[in-house]
Amino acid sequence: MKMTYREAIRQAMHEALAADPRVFLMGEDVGKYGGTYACSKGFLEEFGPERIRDTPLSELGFVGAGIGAALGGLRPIVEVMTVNFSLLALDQIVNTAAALRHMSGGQFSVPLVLRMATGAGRQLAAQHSHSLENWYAHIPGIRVLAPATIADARGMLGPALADPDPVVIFEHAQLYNLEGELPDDWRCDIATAAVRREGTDVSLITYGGSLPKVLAAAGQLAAEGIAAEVIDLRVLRPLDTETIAASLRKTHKAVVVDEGWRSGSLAAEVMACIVEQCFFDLDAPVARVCSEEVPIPYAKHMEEAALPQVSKIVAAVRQVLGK
Amino acid sequence: MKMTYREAIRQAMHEALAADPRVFLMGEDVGKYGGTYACSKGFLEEFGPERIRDTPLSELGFVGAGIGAALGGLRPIVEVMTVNFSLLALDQIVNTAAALRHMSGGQFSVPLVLRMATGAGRQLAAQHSHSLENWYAHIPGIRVLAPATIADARGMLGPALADPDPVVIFEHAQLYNLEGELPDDWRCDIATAAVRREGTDVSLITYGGSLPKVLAAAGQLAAEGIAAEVIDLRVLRPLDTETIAASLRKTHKAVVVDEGWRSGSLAAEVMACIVEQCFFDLDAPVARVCSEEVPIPYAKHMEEAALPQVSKIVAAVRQVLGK
Amino acid sequence: MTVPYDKTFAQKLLHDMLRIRRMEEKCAELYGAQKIRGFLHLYIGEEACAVGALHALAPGDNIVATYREHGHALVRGVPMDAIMAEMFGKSAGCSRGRGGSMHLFDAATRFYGGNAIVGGGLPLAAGFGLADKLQKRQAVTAVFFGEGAMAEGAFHESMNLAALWQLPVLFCCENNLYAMGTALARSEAQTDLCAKAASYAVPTLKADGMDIVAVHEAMKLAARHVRDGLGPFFLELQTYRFRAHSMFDPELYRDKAEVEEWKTRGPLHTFSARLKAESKLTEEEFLALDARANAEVQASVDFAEAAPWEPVEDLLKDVVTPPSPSIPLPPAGEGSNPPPSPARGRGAGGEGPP
Amino acid sequence: MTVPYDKTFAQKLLHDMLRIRRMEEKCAELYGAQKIRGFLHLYIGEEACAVGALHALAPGDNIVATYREHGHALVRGVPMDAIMAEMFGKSAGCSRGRGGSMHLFDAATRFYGGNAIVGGGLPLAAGFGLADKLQKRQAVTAVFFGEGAMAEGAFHESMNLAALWQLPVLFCCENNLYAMGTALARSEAQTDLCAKAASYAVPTLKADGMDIVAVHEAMKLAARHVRDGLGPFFLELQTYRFRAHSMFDPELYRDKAEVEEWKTRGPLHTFSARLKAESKLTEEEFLALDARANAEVQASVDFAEAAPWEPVEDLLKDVVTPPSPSIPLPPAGEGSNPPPSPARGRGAGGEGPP
Ligand SMILES: Cc1ncc(C[n+]2csc(CCOP(=O)(O)OP(=O)(O)O)c2C)c(N)n1
Ligand SMILES: Cc1ncc(C[n+]2csc(CCOP(=O)(O)OP(=O)(O)O)c2C)c(N)n1
Ligand SMILES: [Mg+2]
Ligand SMILES: [Mg+2]
Repeated sequence: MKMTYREAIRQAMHEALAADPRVFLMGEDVGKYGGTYACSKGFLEEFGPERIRDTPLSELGFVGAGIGAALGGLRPIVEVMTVNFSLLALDQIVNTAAALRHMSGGQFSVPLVLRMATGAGRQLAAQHSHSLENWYAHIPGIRVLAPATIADARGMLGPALADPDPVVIFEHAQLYNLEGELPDDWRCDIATAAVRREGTDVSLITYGGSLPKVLAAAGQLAAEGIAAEVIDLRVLRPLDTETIAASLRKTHKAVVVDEGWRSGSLAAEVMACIVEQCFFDLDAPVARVCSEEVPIPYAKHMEEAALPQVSKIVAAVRQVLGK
Repeated sequence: MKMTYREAIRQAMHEALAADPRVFLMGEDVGKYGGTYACSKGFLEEFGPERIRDTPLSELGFVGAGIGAALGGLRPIVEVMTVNFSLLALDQIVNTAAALRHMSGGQFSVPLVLRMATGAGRQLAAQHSHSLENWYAHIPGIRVLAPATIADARGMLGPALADPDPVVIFEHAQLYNLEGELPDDWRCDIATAAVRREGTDVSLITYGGSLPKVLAAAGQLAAEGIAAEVIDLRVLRPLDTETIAASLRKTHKAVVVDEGWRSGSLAAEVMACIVEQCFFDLDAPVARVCSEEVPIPYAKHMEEAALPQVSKIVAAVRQVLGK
Repeated sequence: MTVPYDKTFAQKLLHDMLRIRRMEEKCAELYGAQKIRGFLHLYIGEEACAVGALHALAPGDNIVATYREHGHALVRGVPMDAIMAEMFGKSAGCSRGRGGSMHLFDAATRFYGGNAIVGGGLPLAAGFGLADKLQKRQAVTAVFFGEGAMAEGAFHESMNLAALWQLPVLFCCENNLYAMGTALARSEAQTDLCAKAASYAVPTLKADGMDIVAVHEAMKLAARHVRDGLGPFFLELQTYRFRAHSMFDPELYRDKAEVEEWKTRGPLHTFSARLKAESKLTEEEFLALDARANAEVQASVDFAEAAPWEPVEDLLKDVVTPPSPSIPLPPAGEGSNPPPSPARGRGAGGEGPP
Repeated sequence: MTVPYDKTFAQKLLHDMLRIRRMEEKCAELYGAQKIRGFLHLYIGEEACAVGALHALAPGDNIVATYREHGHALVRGVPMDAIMAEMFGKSAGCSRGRGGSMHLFDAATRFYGGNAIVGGGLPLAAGFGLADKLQKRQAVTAVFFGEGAMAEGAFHESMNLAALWQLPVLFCCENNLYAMGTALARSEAQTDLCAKAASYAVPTLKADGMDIVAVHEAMKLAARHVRDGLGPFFLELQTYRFRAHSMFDPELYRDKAEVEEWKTRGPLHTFSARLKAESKLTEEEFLALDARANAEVQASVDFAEAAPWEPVEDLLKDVVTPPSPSIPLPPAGEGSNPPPSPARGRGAGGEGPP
């Protein structure tokens, strides 16, 4: 069946809400407005205001309330609209949601799912274009997901809700309109990386909104006779380093593509893992294509210049391959 | 002259307050209480409540007020007590302080200095033991410092206040009681890394509260005939990769020591830089010693097990050297 | 009540409202034509607030606004050319094309944005107030925000700081009843916003935000209080946006009838009608003012169209302050004003600060 | 006012206050002996608050507290052994030695910490209220916090959420006049905390936090209101800490005379005196209660001393929930209570939930 990424998210939430009365959706404008990205359109009418709960502009408050509700026996899906606003809620995420189980000696699990849009590319400028996935991937006690395909958009929410611990789902804002075939076997795990394209010459490792760009780059490279393997991390914490290592043992070369700012990026972590686990397999330095270290500008040509692009990926691969 | 790290911080602030009426200190309990870490004891009496300004518990509010005050012509030193509480203020730091100059087209500088204690080691448990330096080092538009010596504690504040852009200073809580000689030439830059010990066999790269541990490890290794070079990053953003590369070209091996959690650590960024710039100089995979990926526990033996220790550093070096 | 202003000032107020209205109508059109991108939040319907409020301020005052700030920037004196060029993403824009609609900035008029984080400007305003107070400047910092922002912790912390330290900050809440699709009663337990603000021991005032006279008089009173060193003030302007929240908003959350009802109170036609009734405006004069506004808009579009793009090589410029003697730190002890913004186009109809 | 309780209950209240006092006096001593490390915030002087308040709650209620929570944990029914072992960092501690003084937790008594972030527990409490409301449980969530926390955005957002959604949350402010070294008047523009709370359209009540009867009666009333589904309630308990903020505090910020003045109102001796005057307590009975408290303390220290350390190999255990059938997710549709905590020592004198 053909559908958009948005529709896949919507169906996943619908299924969860219909299946389990403990599940509810809470966030700014998830109800009357229909969701900022229209992922919950019609839900208010179907499930009512108790379970499709519009919140005031109080990110710290309602994320914390989501944690409390999870402890109290519910299965909240908290939508923080975008990662940009989640900065206001980080204390609750880091100091309570992520830490609670361990610091209580294992007494409490926090079965909370936090969804947020991430990323740039829509000319929304500096304060609305963050990609802070690596901040989240740095925190022990939470699982971090980045669905990059229709299938993952459809499939990841179920296991996230079944996970007894907090799960953060990053939905790249550029993907909502992505259209594609939903495979019959869309059910998936939330533990492993996926090989999206097989290849032998170089491993391209990426996630989220950069996946389409990387696949496009791999297509271009194929035309030049370069067989790139494309790995979609899918799960940003804990990283599935085994899939990465298996690819590196085959290709011996890698380029990591990450929309986060270069310094301190998730790409750096992937590179560090490769050095630790595959150093002697490497034929060339691992390269990365990240965002330039600049608050993302509004003007289209400047925004494009700031973000990873197909051409930059292709260039990086050529350099790694010495071509 | 012998003094503590605390006293060095205190003298630096005293000098700045005495020299420039635009400078003021603001934060929770900097005044009547004398500073949580006693860094501003006596200041209230000397400089008065307007310039030694106790704030309510409102981290987002007073950090934002510091930004506004900086824009309004003052030179605020804002003390956030500890990095743990700075989570509440990140929105103002990322979305305003760091972004303002670029997104306004270069019209405004934000000459703000943010000081905060960081790190674990005092049995303060999960919510009071964070090392989130890499989060800060990820943000374009700010400079991030980590004084690890008496001299840097004394010397870094001046140039930080002279910097027209926001500067974050991480003071490791374990260092305040460190005592040592303040050299006559304590004035320093806030741009370069420092070689704290020369060596030829391996480069140990670290910063902040881990420096004493790394120096101790280097001492032990020397006894075994291993000459370790110790690099203190000092400036976490922008990284001085030249000093790192110069060392690597000499030693061809490196261990990075960082109190941050392993995944997504600053250590990963250093490793990525090494791979990018020194890959062909490397004789062995770069290793890292970080904190275990766990909310830091209270019990002393567990806390010690969670943090980088001299023994772990020594073991990592031996492994890198194949000994 | 008769309009307590002479003909010149009354017409100036009307003209400024017209300038905002015509500029934004053009923006909506240009958004459709994809000349303007990103988020675009129109102020149409709320013009009396910015015009009435900003004309009560002085050049040395500071303004902090939100992502719905085109009107504030314009009335404050940012040239329409620079605003339009900004929305086009051109380097002649008031933020060099980097900010877009949500991030208009202008050092020359002390217009400090343009903040896209709801509530994000509030702590900043407290800081400006602190700087003015410590440097003994008799300035007012006016911070504009929507009623939705009042649920944010930032509001709470900033109000308390301003009240506790008696800072010269004028809190201007533009209560347009909705935060995106969320009606006031679904976001605030206490819907009397002045009652809420009063709990910080701050004096408050409500004004009809559709009536420019009411806004201007209330703002003068509030600004006087703040400028006299009597501490912060909270002003609620009761208003309504006639358009969607942003260009993406399908407007599922409010009745057409409600919108139509509010439109009958539209600030442009009600104020012109009053002025005509008081013989302070003729239909010809109105048409002339409107024509001038339209001409300014057209000129600004032409300016923006013709303006160059920022060179891509400048991408990293001004992430940090360039180490240059051209932007020296002010010498110790002087209250520093920010340097004026770099050269940029000022087109026809650009007016100085009120 | 005569004490409106029978002798048994009155003595139980007194005994619980004594248990807290003696336990904490011992803690201070053990801190000196370096058996307890990290931060230690004593509750000495404020005992009437926790004891009076918690005895008004039911086993199904939820408690959320701060880093100054030893008393609350103890009165709620967390065994003193488990508390003491926690402070020693032993695996028999109520948080397996991982939390220490600031992070006491106990699933069995629905004691949800122990939060070292000022204001951090408030949003959580709103969430518990939401869970109880949606699952139609007639439970109360009592959240304790200091007056210093009221300046935090978290307070503002949580109060508004609770009031807006009419959640069964009882906000219990322990106003001890200082936040570390910051006096109330230097942290709040509005020092009447009930006036502040009332601005969220929440009913409020002030009570003398040095008088256990006043506390208990106020708390019963507040809990009734909340339990009856009438929405949240704000209770201010006016109290004072006799000791420093933490063991690191040099106490430069308040007069010895002020402390001494408050000590004359100490909850232990004033309540015992009243009970004696009303013939509900003899000196012998007092001494017996005190001896029992001391014995419980000594037993808990012995227990903690003897208890084993958590094995270092367990460091990473429970960072995430182990994939084990031993902690099944409750089946859909059932309001789930958290599973009881794993086996741990319960020593002499441990009492169940009140
Ligand atoms: C912290 C934060 N949360 C959410 C948003 C998304 N958002 C943008 S505007 C808006 C509504 C704000 O309403 P209000 O403050 O009343 O201002 P108005 O738009 O009505 O002028 C929301 C939810 C944001 N920009 N920042
Ligand atoms: C968010 C945050 N900021 C600062 C601190 C440091 N701190 C710990 S307790 C405290 C004072 C809190 O005072 P209050 O809320 O009145 O509670 P009390 O200690 O008086 O019981 C401060 C500033 C903290 N733990 N969390
Ligand atoms: Mg609004
Ligand atoms: Mg207090």
